[in-house]
Amino acid sequence: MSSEGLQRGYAILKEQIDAPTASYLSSCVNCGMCAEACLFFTETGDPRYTPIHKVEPLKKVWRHEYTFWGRLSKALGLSKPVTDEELAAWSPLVYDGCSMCGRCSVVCPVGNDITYMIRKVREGLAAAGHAPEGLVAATRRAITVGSPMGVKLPALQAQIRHVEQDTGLSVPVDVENADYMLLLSSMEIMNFPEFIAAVTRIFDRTEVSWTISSEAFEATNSGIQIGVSDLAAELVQRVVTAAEKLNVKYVISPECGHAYMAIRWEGPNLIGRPYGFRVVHILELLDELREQGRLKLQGKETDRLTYHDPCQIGRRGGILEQPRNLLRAISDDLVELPGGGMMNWCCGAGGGVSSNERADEIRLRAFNRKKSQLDQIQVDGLVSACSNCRIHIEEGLEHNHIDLPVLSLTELIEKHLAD
Amino acid sequence: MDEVGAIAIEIEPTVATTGNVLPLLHELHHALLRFRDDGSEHCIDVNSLPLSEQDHRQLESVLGRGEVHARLQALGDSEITETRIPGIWRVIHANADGAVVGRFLEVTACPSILKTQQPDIADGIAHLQRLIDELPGEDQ
Amino acid sequence: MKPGLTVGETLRAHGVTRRGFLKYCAAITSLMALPPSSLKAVAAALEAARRPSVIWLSFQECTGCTESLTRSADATIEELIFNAISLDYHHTLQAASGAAAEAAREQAMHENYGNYLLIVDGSIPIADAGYSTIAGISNRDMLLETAAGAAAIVSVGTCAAFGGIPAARPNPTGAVPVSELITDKPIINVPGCPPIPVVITGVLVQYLTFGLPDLDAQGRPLAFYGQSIHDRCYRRPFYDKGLFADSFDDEGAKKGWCLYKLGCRGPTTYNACATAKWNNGTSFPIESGHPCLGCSEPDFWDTGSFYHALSTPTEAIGEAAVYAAGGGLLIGAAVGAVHQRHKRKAIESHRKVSLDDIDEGAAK
Amino acid sequence: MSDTEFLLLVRGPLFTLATVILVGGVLIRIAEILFMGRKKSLAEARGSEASGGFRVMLSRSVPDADTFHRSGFTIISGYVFHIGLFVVIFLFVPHILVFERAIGLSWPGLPSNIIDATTVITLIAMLTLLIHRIVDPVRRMLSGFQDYWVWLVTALPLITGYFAFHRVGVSGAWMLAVHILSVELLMITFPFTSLSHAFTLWMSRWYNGAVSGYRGIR
Repeated sequence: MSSEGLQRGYAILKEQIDAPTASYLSSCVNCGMCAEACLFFTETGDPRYTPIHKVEPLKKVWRHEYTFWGRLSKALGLSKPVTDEELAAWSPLVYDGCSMCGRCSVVCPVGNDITYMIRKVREGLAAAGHAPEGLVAATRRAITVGSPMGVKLPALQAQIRHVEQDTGLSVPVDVENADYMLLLSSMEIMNFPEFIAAVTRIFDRTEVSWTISSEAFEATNSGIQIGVSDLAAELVQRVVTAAEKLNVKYVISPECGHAYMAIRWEGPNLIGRPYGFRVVHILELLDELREQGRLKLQGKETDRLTYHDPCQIGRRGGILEQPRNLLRAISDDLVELPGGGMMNWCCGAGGGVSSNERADEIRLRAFNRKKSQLDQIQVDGLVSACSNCRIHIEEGLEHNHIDLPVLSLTELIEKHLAD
Repeated sequence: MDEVGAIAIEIEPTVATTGNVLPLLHELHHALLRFRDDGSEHCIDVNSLPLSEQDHRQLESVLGRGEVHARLQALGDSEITETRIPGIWRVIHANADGAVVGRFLEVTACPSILKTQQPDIADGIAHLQRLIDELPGEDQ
Repeated sequence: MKPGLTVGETLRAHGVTRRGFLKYCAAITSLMALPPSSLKAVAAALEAARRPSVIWLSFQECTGCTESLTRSADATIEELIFNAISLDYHHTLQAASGAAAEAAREQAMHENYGNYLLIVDGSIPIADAGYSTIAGISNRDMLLETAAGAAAIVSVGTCAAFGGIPAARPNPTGAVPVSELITDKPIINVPGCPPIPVVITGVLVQYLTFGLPDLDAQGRPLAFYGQSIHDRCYRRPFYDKGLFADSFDDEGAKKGWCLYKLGCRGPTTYNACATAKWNNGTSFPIESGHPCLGCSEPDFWDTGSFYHALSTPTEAIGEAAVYAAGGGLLIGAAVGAVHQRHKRKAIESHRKVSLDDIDEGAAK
Repeated sequence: MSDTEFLLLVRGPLFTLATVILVGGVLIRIAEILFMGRKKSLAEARGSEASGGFRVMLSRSVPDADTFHRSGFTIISGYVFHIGLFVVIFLFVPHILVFERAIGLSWPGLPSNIIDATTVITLIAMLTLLIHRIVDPVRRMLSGFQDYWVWLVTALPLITGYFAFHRVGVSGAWMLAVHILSVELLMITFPFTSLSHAFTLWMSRWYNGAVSGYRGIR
C-alpha cells in the first residue's frame, strides 16, 4: 500500500519540477540564513525546521531525475531514491512546521523562492498519503460538503437573515449581472458574521452592485493548503462556474490569506485558463472606493493600533499599501510591527497549520514571535485582514493571558462610515 | 650619416627608487646605538641588497663624506671613507680592472682592513732587516 | 704552479699581502652570498685549502660558458681563483692538442684518481654517439671514463646541468644532462646560459673552502641559486605596487617598472643575476630593460613564448572556450531535451489525485 | 617531471581542458535548467515580471535590517569573503593578464601587497564560515560532503596563491604550477556543484523576483 503511495507521490514530485525549481536547487549553498528567517526555527531552535531542509525530498527527486550526474548515478545504481519513510518523516516539517508565509523566500541571498518549493513538496507528500489527518478531513469536507468547516448553505442563509435584521438592509443572493460577487470564508460565516454585516453596510453606502452566490460562496481552498492541485482546481472551478453563470464583473476575495492566493494567483493556473471576470481583494476594493471618494469616512480611532499583514495578502499577494491607506484614514496613532509590511512575521497558523491538530502545540510556540513583537510596540488594538490570523492571534493572546482586541479591518472601516 | 645623426638618442638615468634605502638607514641607526652601548660592530654587504642606481645615489647623498678618506692598494684599489656619520664607514673594493667587487657599510671605530696585519708585519720585519743589512755599515 | 700548495700559499707566492687576502675574502664572502660576519671563517678555510686538480670537459656546447669565465682577462680576483686550482685539461684553453692533450687528461686522472674535480659544460648526445666526439671518443664514453675517478662533478651551464638548448624540442641528438648518465658521484649544477662568471668561480671557491655546498632540488648551490631573481630584483617594489611596463617603449618601461607583463620569468628563476650582475657588476638583463628568460631553469627554451606573462595560459584558450561553449550548448540542449521528455512523460501519465489517495496515510 | 614541465603542463593542456569543462559545463547546466520549462501564469498580472526580476537581482544583495540582525555573522563573513574573492581574482595583475590572453580584455589592477592582504582577510573570513558551518546546528545539519569540498576547492587557490606569491621554501615554478592546478580544480568543480550558484543565483533571483513583479509586490 505504501509503495503505491510512494509511487504516486514520486510521480507527482517529478511533474512539479520546473526551471525555477532546478535553478533554486542549483543555487543553494546551505548558508542557513533561511532558518533565521523562519519562525518555526526561531521559536523552537530545532534545525529540522530550516526552510531549505523541508525541500529535501524534492531536491532528491530533482537530482535523480533531472540532472545529468543524478541520472548517471541512478543508472549505475549509485544513489538511493527517496523512500516512503523519508516522505513520512518530512510530513511534520512541511505541514506542521511551515505556514507557507514566504519570509524565507524574501531573505534567501541567492534568491530562492523556498516557499514555492515547499508548496511542491506538499503535492508529493499529499499524493503519497502523508498529509496530516486534520487537513485531509478538511479537504474531504471542502470537496464533499463545500466548506472545510462543513458549513452548508442553510447556515449561511441563517446568518444572512441575522445580518438583514441587524442592518435593515437586504443581502443580495444570486443576483445576475451584479458587478461584484463576494466570497466568504467559513470562519467569517461561523465566527465573524459581523464581516458580512460590515460589507453589506459599506456596499450599500458606496452603492456597489454586488451579490453572493448560493452555489459557490466558500472562499477558502483546502486543496491549496494540503497541496493537491487536482482538488484545488475543482474548488476553484466551482467559484468560476458560479461567477460566470451570474455574469459578474468581479469576484471579491474576503479577509482570508490563502483564499486570496487560491482565487487570485493560483486559480487560473489550476483550471488551465484565464477567468471571464477579475478578482479583487476586499481591501483593494475598499481602498479604491476611498480613493474615488465613494467611501467616505469620519472620526478617528482613539486607540493606538497596529496592522498585522496576512502573509498571503501582503508579502505574497502584493496588498501592502491599501490596508495602510485605509487605516491612516481612520487612525492617527498607527504603529508598524517590527518588519511590518514585506518582512512581517507570520502569526504561525497559515498554510493549513490551523486545520492540522497535530500542529497545535508548535503553532502556539510559533505565536511567541508575534507575542514578543507585540510586547515591543505596546498597542491597544491589532488590526488584520484574515479570519485565520485573527482566530489564531486571539487564541495565542488568550493562551498568554494577554488582553488585546483583534479587529477586522473591514469591520473597523464600516464603523467609520460617514453619515 | 645625416639620417643616423638625426635620430635623437636620449638616455635617461634610472630614476626608480625601490624604497629600500630607508630600512637600510634604520638598520644603520640601530647598529650605531648598539655600537655606542656595548661596542658590537656591524657590517652590511650593500651589494647583496636590491638597490637601484637612484637608491645608491640617495644613500651616498645621505651618508656623505666625513673626516677620513683612505685608499688601499692591494689587488686593485679599495676606498675606505668615514661617512659624515662618525662610526659609519664606507668600504668599496675594486679589482685590478677597476670593477667594484665589494661594497660594504661598516659600523666600527676603524675598519679592520685598515689595520696593519700580523703576517704583513712579519714580512715587514724581514724586509726591514734586509734593508738594514743592505745598508753600508758605518763601522766597516 | 704546483698542486698541493694551499690557496693562501699560492696567493702569498703571488705577492698578495694579508690586506689583499682579506679584501679577496671579503669579495668572495659577498660573492657566496654569505653574511659579512662569516669573513673570518672564509679566510681561515681558504688559507688552508689545497689546490685541486681540475679536468674540464666540453661536450655539445657553444663555448659560451668558457667565454663567460674568461671574460676577465687581467689579474682579477676571478683569475686568481683560477690560480688556486690546477686546470690540467681544458681542450679550448690548453696549449696542447691532439694526442698530447688526451695524454694530459689521462695523466691528471691517473695521478689524482679519486680526488680531482671534473667540470663539464655542454650536454651529451645519446641518440647517436657520432653527433659529438673528441679525439674519436664519444662524449658519453669520455664522460663515463673521466667521471669514474672524480671526487665531484660540476656541471657548468644549463646544457650540462639540464640539457639546455641541445635538448630543446625536438632534441634531435638525444641530448641529456650529466646527471642523467652519472648517478654515483656528487654533482653540482651551475646552470645559466651562460652562468654568471663570478658564480662559477664562487662555486669553485665554495668547493675549495667548505667542500660540497648545500644544493637545492635541482642540484644547484643554494648560496647562489637559493633565491629567485624576482626576490632580489631591484624592480620588485614596482611589482608589489602594481606598476608594470606594458611594452618595451612605454612610460613604465622608461621609468624602470616591473617587466612581469612582458613575460619576465624572474619569479620562477633561481639565480644570482640580480645581485652578482654581469660584466663586472655592470648590470643584468632586467636592469637593461629586458625580462628574465629563465635561462638557469630546466627546459627554459621550451616553456612557451618569452614574452607572455608567466601566469597566463600557453594555449589559445579563447578559441577553446568558443568551441566549448558551442559544445556545451549542444550537449546541454540534448540533455535538457531528455529531461524535458522525461518530465512530459510524467505529466502525461498523471493520474488525478483523489480524496481516497490522500486519505490513505492519514488513516494510519 | 621537472618543476618547469609541471608548470608547462598546467599552463598548457590542463588549463585548456579546465577552460573547456568550465565553459561547457556552465552552459550545459544552464541549458539543463532552462529546458525544465516554466509555465506562464494565466492569472491577470498586476505588474511586470521584468521589473520584479531585475529589482530582486540587485536588491537581494542588500539584506533588510532584521535579517542583518539575525544572520549578521553569515552576512558579514559572506560579504568579506565574496568581495575578497572578487578582488583577488579580478584585480591582481597576473590574473588580469590571464583574462587578457583569454578574452582580450584588460583593466587596471591593484597593488600586489593589497591583494596579498586581501587574500589573508578572505581566508580568515572563509575560515570563520567553515567553523560556523561545523559549530552551528543548522549549518552542520544542512552541510554534506559537497559543502566542505567546495569550501576546500575555493580555499586552495587562495592558499596556494599566497604561497606562490611569497614562495616559502619551495620553487617558484612548482608553487605557481600547484596554484594554477588548484585553480583548474576549482574551474572543473565549479559548474557541477553548488559553486554554480555564481551563475544560477541570477536566474533564481530573476524567477523569484518575476513572480513578485507579476503580482505587483514591492
